[in-house]
Amino acid sequence: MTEPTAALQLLAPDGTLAAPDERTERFLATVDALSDGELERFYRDMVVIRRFDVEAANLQRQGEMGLWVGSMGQEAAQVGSGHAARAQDHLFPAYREHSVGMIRGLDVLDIIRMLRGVTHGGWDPVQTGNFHLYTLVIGAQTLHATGYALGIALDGLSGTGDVGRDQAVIVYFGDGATSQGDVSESLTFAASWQTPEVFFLQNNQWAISVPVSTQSRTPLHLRGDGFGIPNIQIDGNDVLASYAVTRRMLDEARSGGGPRLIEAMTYRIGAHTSSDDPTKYRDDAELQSWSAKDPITRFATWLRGKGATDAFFAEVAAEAEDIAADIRSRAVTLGVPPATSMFDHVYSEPHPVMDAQRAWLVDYEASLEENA
Amino acid sequence: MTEPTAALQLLAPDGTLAAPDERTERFLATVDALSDGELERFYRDMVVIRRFDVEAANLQRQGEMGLWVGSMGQEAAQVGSGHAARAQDHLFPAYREHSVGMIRGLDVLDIIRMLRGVTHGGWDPVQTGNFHLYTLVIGAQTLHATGYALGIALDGLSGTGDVGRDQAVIVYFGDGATSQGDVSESLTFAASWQTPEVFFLQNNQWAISVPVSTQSRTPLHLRGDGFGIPNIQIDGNDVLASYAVTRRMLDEARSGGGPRLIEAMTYRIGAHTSSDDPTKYRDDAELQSWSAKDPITRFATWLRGKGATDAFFAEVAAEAEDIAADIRSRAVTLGVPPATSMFDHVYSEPHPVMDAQRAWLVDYEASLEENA
Amino acid sequence: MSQVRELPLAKAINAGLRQALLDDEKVLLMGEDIGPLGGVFRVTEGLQAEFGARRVMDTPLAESGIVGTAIGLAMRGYRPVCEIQFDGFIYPAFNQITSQLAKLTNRHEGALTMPLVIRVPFGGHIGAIEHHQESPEAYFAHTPGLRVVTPSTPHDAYWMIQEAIASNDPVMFFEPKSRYWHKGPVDFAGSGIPLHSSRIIRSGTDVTLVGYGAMVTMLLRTAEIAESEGTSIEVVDVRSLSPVDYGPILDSAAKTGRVVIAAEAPGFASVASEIAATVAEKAFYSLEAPVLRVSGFDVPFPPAKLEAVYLPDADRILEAVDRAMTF
Amino acid sequence: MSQVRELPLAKAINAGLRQALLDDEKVLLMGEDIGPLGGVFRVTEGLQAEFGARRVMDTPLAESGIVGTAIGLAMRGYRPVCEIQFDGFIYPAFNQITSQLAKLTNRHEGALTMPLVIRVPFGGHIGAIEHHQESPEAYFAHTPGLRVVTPSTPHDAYWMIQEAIASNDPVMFFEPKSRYWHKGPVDFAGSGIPLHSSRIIRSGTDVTLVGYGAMVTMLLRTAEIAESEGTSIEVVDVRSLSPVDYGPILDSAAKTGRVVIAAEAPGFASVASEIAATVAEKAFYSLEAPVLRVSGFDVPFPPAKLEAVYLPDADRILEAVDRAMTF
Ligand SMILES: Cc1ncc(C[n+]2csc(CCOP(=O)(O)OP(=O)(O)O)c2C)c(N)n1
Ligand SMILES: Cc1ncc(C[n+]2csc(CCOP(=O)(O)OP(=O)(O)O)c2C)c(N)n1
Ligand SMILES: [Mg+2]
Ligand SMILES: [Mg+2]
Repeated sequence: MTEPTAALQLLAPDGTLAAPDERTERFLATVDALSDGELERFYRDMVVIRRFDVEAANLQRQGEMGLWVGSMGQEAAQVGSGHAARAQDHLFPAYREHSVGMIRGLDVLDIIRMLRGVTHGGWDPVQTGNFHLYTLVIGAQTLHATGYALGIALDGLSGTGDVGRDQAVIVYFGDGATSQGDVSESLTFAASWQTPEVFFLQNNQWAISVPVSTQSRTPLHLRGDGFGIPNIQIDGNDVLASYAVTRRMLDEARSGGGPRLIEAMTYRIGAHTSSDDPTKYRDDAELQSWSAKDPITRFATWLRGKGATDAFFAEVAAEAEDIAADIRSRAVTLGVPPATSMFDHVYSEPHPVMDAQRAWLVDYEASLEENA
Repeated sequence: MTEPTAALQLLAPDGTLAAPDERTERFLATVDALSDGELERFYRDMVVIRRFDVEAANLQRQGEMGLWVGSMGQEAAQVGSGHAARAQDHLFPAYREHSVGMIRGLDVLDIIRMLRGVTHGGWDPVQTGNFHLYTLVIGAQTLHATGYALGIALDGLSGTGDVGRDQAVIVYFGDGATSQGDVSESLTFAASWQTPEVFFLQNNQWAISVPVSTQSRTPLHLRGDGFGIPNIQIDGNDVLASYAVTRRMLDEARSGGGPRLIEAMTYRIGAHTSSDDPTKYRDDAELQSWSAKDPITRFATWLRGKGATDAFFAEVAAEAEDIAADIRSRAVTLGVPPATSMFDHVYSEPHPVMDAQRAWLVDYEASLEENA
Repeated sequence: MSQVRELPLAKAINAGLRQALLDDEKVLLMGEDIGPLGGVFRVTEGLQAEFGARRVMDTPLAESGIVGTAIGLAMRGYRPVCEIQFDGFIYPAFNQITSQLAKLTNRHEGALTMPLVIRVPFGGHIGAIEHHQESPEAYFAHTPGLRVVTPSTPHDAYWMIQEAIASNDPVMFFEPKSRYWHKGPVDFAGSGIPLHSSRIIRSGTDVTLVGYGAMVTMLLRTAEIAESEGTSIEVVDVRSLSPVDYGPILDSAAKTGRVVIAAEAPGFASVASEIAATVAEKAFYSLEAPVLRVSGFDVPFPPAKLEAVYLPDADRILEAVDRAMTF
Repeated sequence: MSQVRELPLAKAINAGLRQALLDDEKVLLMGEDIGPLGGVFRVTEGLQAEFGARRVMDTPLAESGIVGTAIGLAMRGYRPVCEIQFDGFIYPAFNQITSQLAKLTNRHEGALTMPLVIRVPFGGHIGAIEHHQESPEAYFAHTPGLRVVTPSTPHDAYWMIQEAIASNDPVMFFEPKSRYWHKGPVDFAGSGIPLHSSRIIRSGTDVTLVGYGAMVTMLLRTAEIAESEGTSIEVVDVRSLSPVDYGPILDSAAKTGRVVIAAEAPGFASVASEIAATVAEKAFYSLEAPVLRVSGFDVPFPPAKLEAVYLPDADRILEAVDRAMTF
């Protein structure tokens, strides 16, 4: 079996950039090509989404949402890969990739709307930079992504050699998801069809209370070997590695190179969701060791080294506050959908049962009014 | 990714035994340990099952069975692995492993009974040397095998170091089955639990009309790497390799070494089933090239070289004829199960609906009698 | 000039699929062995040769993968038609069908549609082994978000498969496999038929027989026998299992006052149960006898040698007709 | 000395599981997050600590794998109890449940038994996100070879989970999750209750209300209101969905002549349809009004903010009661 190689890292926890070697140099080149503005954007997005996460958690505690699903600790994996996708790409998230949605133009209030019980998602991927809906059934989205990627190939919109036009798909899933049959089937179909697709696996070490060691005793990126899919393991708390590797793999995929698999080693700093109690299954030491590898801190250190000013950091902090405040104010005023809306989109064409049940409900509610 | 190594072969198509090298020697040692009687038994079983296959196909053509599922061409993979299993082992077949059943003590008429529409299987694995029922839903049996193997471990009946007592499981599946989610999930669970289990993949190059290249572009034994399961590819038309490798892998598994995966490269010489027409999807050249690698011919050549006499070969041929004749005579006289038997085993404990519907059917059929 | 031709049901579906492939380049066929082999029932015979392997695709062997990737293709604007090889092999795709396919339009609040058809040969009478003779339609009829239909004649099959493919909603298309080889007239000039319409295919006055798929032929045969014994039978071909077009069924019930529903599937919590419950409720005052059901027994489909006992035949349906008449 | 204690339903199941683990060393629990976490609803809390990780196992994240390997363990002589984390996540296991678990005893002609329990928290009223409030029981009730039950009280839950584990046949055990935290008396000295018995839990004379799971509480509440408005209501807790114990239901129907069935699940081709069809058939002469059904609408379970509209409540059931009374 392949000897697991160490996770690719460009930016160490202490904020120092890796020296070029045959493994890192091509990726460092991709990093060099980034403008200061783009780098600052990475930082800004990580800070904003973490602040958003805190605000949303508060809203949940205050009863404004039934559930909150946090992403704290995974900002680098998500922001790096999210920026790596080109405008024409399609992104299929699991349910934790809030920053990726934000990067693509999703109003993150839509996520709150969903977790507040107002929608089941409800955004239109065409309007959100091809950021598709969340999928809550573990792994199911990987097959959708693979079919979508096949569609791109059938349309002749990949493999033309024009990276500015060729499209690719990136699909997000977790370490626990790798055990679902659907994920293996998507690897099978993607390899068989050589789809323009990157499988982005966030190994945050846990599937709720189950450690990744229960899912697999071998590094998960090696799963790719078994299906004939080139793969690499990266430090998922290194936004530069996440960006550079995903950028390259997406371009290889869009250029007709077939699917790729990236395993981003990261950690879920918070609870699985607001309903979860991690103290029941993991110890503080583990949490501490991962906090020491925080993605934002290390990137801030590096940016400072590159000359980022206090003013810049203050600006970003202020912007994060504004966004959080804006989310709060809009969240608490979210309305309730009309009762009959539950019949409106079950089918896209007329359906007698929908019509009959909608009509019944309207009459029934009117009758309640009268009796009231 | 691992570089695919050539399939392990001990006996070449021309019947010459491989020279010892670091890959073959340990397996050649296992072969050396075989008595002439055992070797003759391998030959006998391959010949008998092929003759059985021909007889069953005739019975089907003559309308004595709705369907026949042949195993011609795969005798070496099956007979070698079947004999490799120890008495205490459990075998979970797909639906083509007739010789394995025969080796374990199954009356192969039970297979005809099933394909004639008299039963859905119906044999008791306890009475057939732990040869379990066929499973027609592709891949489903791999999970049963993995759960069964976990049960062995929980019983403390593996890993004690006594290969004469320690139990293991061998599960059979095909190249097409590797695409089913259940098969990947069984690899995941087996690796997670380190079950005493050998996954025996018969790659006969086709899934009905679909070539293995549609299922995977990479050698299928490498699937094991992705799940952390040691694996090897063997020449599946070499009964010695099939025996020696399976024997060793089963012993490693039973001794607590965890699961193993064997990919046996072979070929389905006949049609997928009697309903199939291979001329629609594969060409004669391929068939010829594989016929030249016939498992029985090469083994006969080798046995002759070791001194097997014409008398022996004549004996085996005669025995095969007798068995075929016996099967035919018993097959054509198979009865029809009583109508009410369909209610007898749906549940193992009393069930009011079964009682009511059985009673209704009895009365109803009686009333038909009267009116008749 | 007439455009009526005699075709077996399988060839009628083949012709309908071919027409759909011609009419809309977004239509794709995918499944196991549908390419060079033309499907184990030859329903897709010749289509890969004519339209190429990009539009008629042999997939890896995984039903969840077939439906799941077809969903992605539908998101991309394609109109995939998936073939499931046999009724008993649709279950691996159940999660993708119920929790994804059936819910995605709703989840998107209409921002996308799911024009996806799943073809399933179903039912018994072919003497096959386990998993090859089942009738799983109830699982899908019970699932909101799916449309479920089944034709009983070559003409209906030719038109309904095209309506199903033209629908922007997911359609489960159940093909009565025991009828695949039976010929019937197909009017190619016809203007098609609504996807969700039941039909009175034989009129009578004493008892209404309700059924779908292969059972329809059995009901017509039963009606002949009953007629010869002096009982006048009306027969309704349900055709659409979700939604059910109750109009003709209730009209007939009002007329005869006696209704017998027959289906191959196990009767418990089945489509037959739904129709029986609804007819009993809506035709409460016109019923002169309880609505009776004749179904497969509530056991796994038995070995082929017993299928004739398991499957409702004319005698069993007549027994129910007699009970309805003498109630 | 009395052995009655007040327990919430979740703790009653926990106590029943614990008793089963104590009574038979072949009993195993397996599922996602049932170990250190004790399950997302804490139903298995403390059991891994007490019985060890070999008898209370956290599995990899795959429902088909959980049920499929549990089948293998049952073949080996174990009595696995699988937890499916939420109703909406059972579909990946559907193939193993319908084509394997439900059929294996039959396929073996009784040579082996399948003592396997699948626990499924089901139903709404908890304000959760998509896939977390569904009622999939009809899929399993329609499948021959399975036994399907659901308790509505802590006492029934404590005993029925033990009966389910003691059964040598596969049992789908649906737990009304909105009742998990509600307390009720559990008589630990009781001799248990038959696994498949429905029960008249409130007697009345005008209308019979039939339901199961969390709906039972709603029916009792409805009965109180109706009583106060002068209508006398009898309430039947079905408890067993396959087989259904029709005795008490038909007795009550004969007595009141008016039957209303309520369930959270979509109504079309549901367990409610089956009960309605059978009551309408068997109680044909005693019915003074059609059997009415009040169900979840035939749409995917809506966002939490609309669950109160989607789920049948006292008002909707009363509306049906009025229709039954004034029919
Ligand atoms: C099919 C299915 N089974 C179970 C669940 C319940 N569940 C929700 S999240 C989760 C763990 C997922 O772990 P992982 O894939 O690692 O993603 P993470 O939550 O760590 O980001 C589980 C078991 C589900 N959503 N879908
Ligand atoms: C779930 C499922 N889907 C489809 C089928 C129909 N089918 C029967 S055998 C077969 C091909 C299996 O190929 P492989 O696994 O290579 O085994 P082989 O027949 O070549 O021995 C198919 C598609 C099935 N039995 N089960
Ligand atoms: Mg995780
Ligand atoms: Mg094969």
